[in-house]
Amino acid sequence: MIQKILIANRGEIAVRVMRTCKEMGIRTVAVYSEADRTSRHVSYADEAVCIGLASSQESYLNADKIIKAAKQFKADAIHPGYGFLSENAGFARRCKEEGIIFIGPSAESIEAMGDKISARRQMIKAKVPVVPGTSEDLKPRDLFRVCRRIGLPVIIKATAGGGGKGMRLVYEEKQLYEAYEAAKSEARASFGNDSVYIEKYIESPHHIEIQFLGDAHGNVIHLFDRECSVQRRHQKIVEESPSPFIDDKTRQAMGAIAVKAARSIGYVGAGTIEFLVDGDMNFYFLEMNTRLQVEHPITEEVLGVDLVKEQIHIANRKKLRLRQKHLHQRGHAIECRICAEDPENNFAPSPGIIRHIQTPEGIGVRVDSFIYDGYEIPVYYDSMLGKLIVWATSRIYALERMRRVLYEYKITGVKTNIDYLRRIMDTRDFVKGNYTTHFIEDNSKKLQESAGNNNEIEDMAIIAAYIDHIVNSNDAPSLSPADNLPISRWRAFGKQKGVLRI
Amino acid sequence: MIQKILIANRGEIAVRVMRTCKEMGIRTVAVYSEADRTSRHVSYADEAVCIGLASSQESYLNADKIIKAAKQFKADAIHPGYGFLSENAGFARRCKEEGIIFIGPSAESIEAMGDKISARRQMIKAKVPVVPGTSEDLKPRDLFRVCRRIGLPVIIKATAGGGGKGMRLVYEEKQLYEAYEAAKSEARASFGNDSVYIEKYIESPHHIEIQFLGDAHGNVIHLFDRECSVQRRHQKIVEESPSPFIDDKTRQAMGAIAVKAARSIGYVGAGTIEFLVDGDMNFYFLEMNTRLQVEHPITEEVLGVDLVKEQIHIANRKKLRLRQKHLHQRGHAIECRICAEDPENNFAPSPGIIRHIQTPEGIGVRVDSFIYDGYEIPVYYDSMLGKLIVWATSRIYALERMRRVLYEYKITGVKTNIDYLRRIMDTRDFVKGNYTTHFIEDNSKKLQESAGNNNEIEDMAIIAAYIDHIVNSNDAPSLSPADNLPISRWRAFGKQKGVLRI
Amino acid sequence: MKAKIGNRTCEVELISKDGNRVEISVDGKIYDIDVVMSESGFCSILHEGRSYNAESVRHSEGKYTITTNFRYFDIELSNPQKKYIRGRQSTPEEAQETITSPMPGKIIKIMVSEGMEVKQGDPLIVVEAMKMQSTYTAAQNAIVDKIHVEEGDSVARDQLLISFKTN
Amino acid sequence: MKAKIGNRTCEVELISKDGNRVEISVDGKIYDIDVVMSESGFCSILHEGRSYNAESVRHSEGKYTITTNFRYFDIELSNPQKKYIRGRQSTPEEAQETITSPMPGKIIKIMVSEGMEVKQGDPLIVVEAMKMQSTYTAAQNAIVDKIHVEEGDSVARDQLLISFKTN
Repeated sequence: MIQKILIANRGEIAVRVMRTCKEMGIRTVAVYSEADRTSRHVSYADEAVCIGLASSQESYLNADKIIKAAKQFKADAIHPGYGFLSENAGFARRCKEEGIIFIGPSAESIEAMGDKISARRQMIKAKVPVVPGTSEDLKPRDLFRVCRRIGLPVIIKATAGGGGKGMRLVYEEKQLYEAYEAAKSEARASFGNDSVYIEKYIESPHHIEIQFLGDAHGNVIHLFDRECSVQRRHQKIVEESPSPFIDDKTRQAMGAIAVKAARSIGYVGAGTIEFLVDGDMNFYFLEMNTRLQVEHPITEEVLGVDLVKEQIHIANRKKLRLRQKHLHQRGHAIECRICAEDPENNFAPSPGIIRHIQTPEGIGVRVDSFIYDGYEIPVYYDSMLGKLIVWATSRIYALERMRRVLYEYKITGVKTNIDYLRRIMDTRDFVKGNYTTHFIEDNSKKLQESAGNNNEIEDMAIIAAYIDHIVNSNDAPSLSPADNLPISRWRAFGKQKGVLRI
Repeated sequence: MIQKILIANRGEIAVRVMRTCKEMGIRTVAVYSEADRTSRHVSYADEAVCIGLASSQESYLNADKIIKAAKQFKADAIHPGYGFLSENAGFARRCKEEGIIFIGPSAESIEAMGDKISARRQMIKAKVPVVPGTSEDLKPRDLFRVCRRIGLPVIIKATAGGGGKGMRLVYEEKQLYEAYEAAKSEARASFGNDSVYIEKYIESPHHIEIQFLGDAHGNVIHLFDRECSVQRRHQKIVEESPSPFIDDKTRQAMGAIAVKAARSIGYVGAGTIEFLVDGDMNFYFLEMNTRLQVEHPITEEVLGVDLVKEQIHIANRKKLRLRQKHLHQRGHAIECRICAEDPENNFAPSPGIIRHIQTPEGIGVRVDSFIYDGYEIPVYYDSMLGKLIVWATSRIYALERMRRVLYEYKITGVKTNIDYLRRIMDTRDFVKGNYTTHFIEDNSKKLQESAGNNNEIEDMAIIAAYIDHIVNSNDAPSLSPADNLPISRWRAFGKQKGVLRI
Repeated sequence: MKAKIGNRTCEVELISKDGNRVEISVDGKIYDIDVVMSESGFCSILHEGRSYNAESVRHSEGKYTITTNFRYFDIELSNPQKKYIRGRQSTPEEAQETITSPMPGKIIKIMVSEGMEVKQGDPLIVVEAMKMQSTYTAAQNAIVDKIHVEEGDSVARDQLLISFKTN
Repeated sequence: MKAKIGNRTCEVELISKDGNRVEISVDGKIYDIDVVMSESGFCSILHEGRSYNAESVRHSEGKYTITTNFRYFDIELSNPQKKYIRGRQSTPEEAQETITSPMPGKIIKIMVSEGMEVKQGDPLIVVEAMKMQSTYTAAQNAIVDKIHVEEGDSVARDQLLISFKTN
């Protein structure tokens, strides 16, 4: 039985893993870079050790130092979180060699799924649907046959390609041959190699993923779907479960396929299969993530399961205690990623010192964050401050709740994307649950509009600044009430009536 | 349809009601006393109005001023929360006369249940079990017959009694007559009236209550049980759902009885029946609370229902949308009441200024509070700062989670009962779920013990104070780094090595 | 300097500091620790790899309330030399000469009047806070010098309520 | 005094104060409001019964960031007379003569050297923060006077990076 876990990560996910460890009575060891001494995962852990410089290469990606720390503190397991070394087969193998339990799948599973081409091959073998097409050089004689098999629209791509060169999108069969020739000649010109292949073009895809768990005894279950189509530059921003798009038949079929896929590689641990889903609910394997996902909490909320607890349970080589037939999605969950960035300034990161946080509370809200009042966000790592998750009995109630908790979440000192997220919650396509991965692009203009000019709110902001100035600035008449709190200084100030000028 | 609600309350319950209103798009009006201008319910509301002096009599209990505020702000409904005017039949009637919806049952229902004797009579009529006994003068000839009917032990009480005078507890039949005579003579001496009555004595009672909802169309459902036996001086401290004591058959029977009781008085709204349950799971009506309870969130967590939303739904004269057959308890919830009090000093209240709050986060935790950094707790109202609620798949996991979130909840500036609550979570009888209303009394000694002397932790506390002193006191060498934050002053201070004396 | 914590008094001294790394001696025991703190009073200490947290609240000079895991500590720091220089200050021995309110509240009842002789244990004044009443009694025999509040008054923390002359 | 918010400049003045009740004029419009605030920067304003909240963060003197419901406002308060008394200070018009880092970050690349002539729009320096790189360009034609940082340096918010002479 695992007694002590080293968490080879930082930020919200390190704290999230430690929370479950604390509940289970498992001791925790934090590792931190020199830039992270004041990070919350250090103070949350039972023990902590500095493993190097701020740069991730020198610390969170340095397997040697992490293994050394695990041995020094006698941790019997390492939880890698997500990112950093979580999908590094070499690190998983190294842990095994050193006799430390890696809380994740085997090095072989990570390797099999780490490379897109090998993963596709593996999935075809396991009869998991992949985006239809060929991967070899397409001969003219095969062109029409293949195209008819996979169905229009198709995309013709240069085998040696990249950057859109030698690429043609074909909607009508009569354009097919011309496009093929054009792609070939462009490929020849660009890469000196005119071989091309053909693939089905998914027009308005949804990005929907299935969570699954496998144990060391060959049992695999799926934990249903997460809709992750709200993305900006391939970064997920908002996720929800269940997907408002797919029907129950598709959901069950995707779950069954995910179980088959995981079983085909003898997967042990928590994993996710990402699918592209087209407008007709045809779904195609995209990739497998062999780790916990950022958005795992929405699955936890809908199923009432603690995925980290299950990961540790599996790592102890116990049998799965959840049964597929007992798992049902209840209600609806939405997650928003809270980032220190400025949506009005092209999402530039906004590091700095967190002055004050007012955390949302009450029914149906969960916050997974690692920030605290006075924390200085380091410039070396990504800008996610945490995640805001709501649960409610229905999608519409979850949406209403998310608006309410975004309203309650106040973070001062750094700019955040909270107002931008609120606008997503008000955007028609999102409200109707009718959106694809093009959502952010399609609504970019509306999402950039701020709440509109309301002179009264602007005036109130000016008044708030002005009063703070009166109470706190050195220019203001000297006041010294007993406790020297702003409220007391404010009360003490100018008790008389009459015109005052500062 | 209700568009605007005035919340005739303060503190956490006012904020809790407003949260649901905000989600539903219903505008809110706060009323506040002069002592509550800085209270969070004022800033949370869309509109707010001062209704009088700090004393509750002059503000939160003043029906005239509240009705006037509702009219001034054109609120079409009033939510009374709990306490204050929530069980005041006159206020409910007044609202009706003024054309304002009172979010609660009718004045008649409140009246019927407001008086213990009338409530008992009503319940007997409805065939709801009450504590067996007589309420008329007991004649010697009936003594043994009655006693045999209700079963030993019994308690003989003076009809005119109080303060334990004229009261006798009887465990064996052979003591019965002697005790009867003694009680009578004591009653005669104390009250000049020797009439006595007899009641079954419930030895180790559990305090278990059933939540129910009734609509204006005659539909009534129950929402299962809450175990509330952890009480100090009749004040609930910790509640959980489901009760770890009763079996499912008893739970169903209690639920059915609660529905019968509510139906018998045509109850409309949310209510609770409190039962005394003996060691053999016999249950007896204690009283009906015709309002939302402090501990309602544990029911919400276990059933996935927003009770305030259902209250408003019912107040709109809609039919219940929950069906008894679809309601099932899922997992387990525990609530702890967080109070500003000093357990080491006989629970003396500890008002003052909240310096800093670190709110627990992560999976399965809900905080319903109204405090914020810098808030000064007024001395006029009760000491509850909020409630900490956890949910998990099982009771043991919920308990582990409660320990974790009590650890995470840091409130500085005032003393709180957080450490005391943590000790309850570690007390054997609580852990085993084997406790009655005598729990606090039976474990009082253990609950008063602090974590034990750990010199290292004490030294760390000294060091923390000492370093704060170095960084912030005027005695310390003058330092002025650019940003003047403690961390910068600390870094700037004494970069050299060597002995320093402050 | 001197630190008072509960009934314990000890000597605390900073020996060296290099960045966050400090050596501090508490009653001769030397701690080699790594310390950081935030503006909100949060303090993180690493000692031999173990992580300790403390939240500190600063009251008047030298007085602190420190919260660690589930425990509150009232700590008083003082510098003996300093005190000497400043001359006569109120010390614990003199504290008996006044009664101050330990918390904000309301004066419910005053049982004494100015000039009255009181005996140790006599009830003097009742203060209510948060619906609970506390009665303060005389710590020693004394004569009431001055009563600084009236029934019904609201009082702040540490506000002077009654002062005495000793006889 | 003067308040600058976005492109708007206005005159704000406290007319009267009685407890929390104040009259404030913003560009001649008089607000009769009830205001309280907390130490953490939270400010509650009641205006004609409506409840407004603002969280304020004070930067250097007179500069504020105010957060209301979902909106950030950068506000600058200034007192014209005062400025005169203090004499010459850096004003917006002079700001072009230096480049400062708008946020903490790391210097990735410096494209210019001291004494070099740059034209409006020329890239000057690349700063990385949180895995995103920003390139700063010249706002006008100028000569690089001094470069205050080196590639690889970590820089603080508002740290001076490059100063110019105008030609």
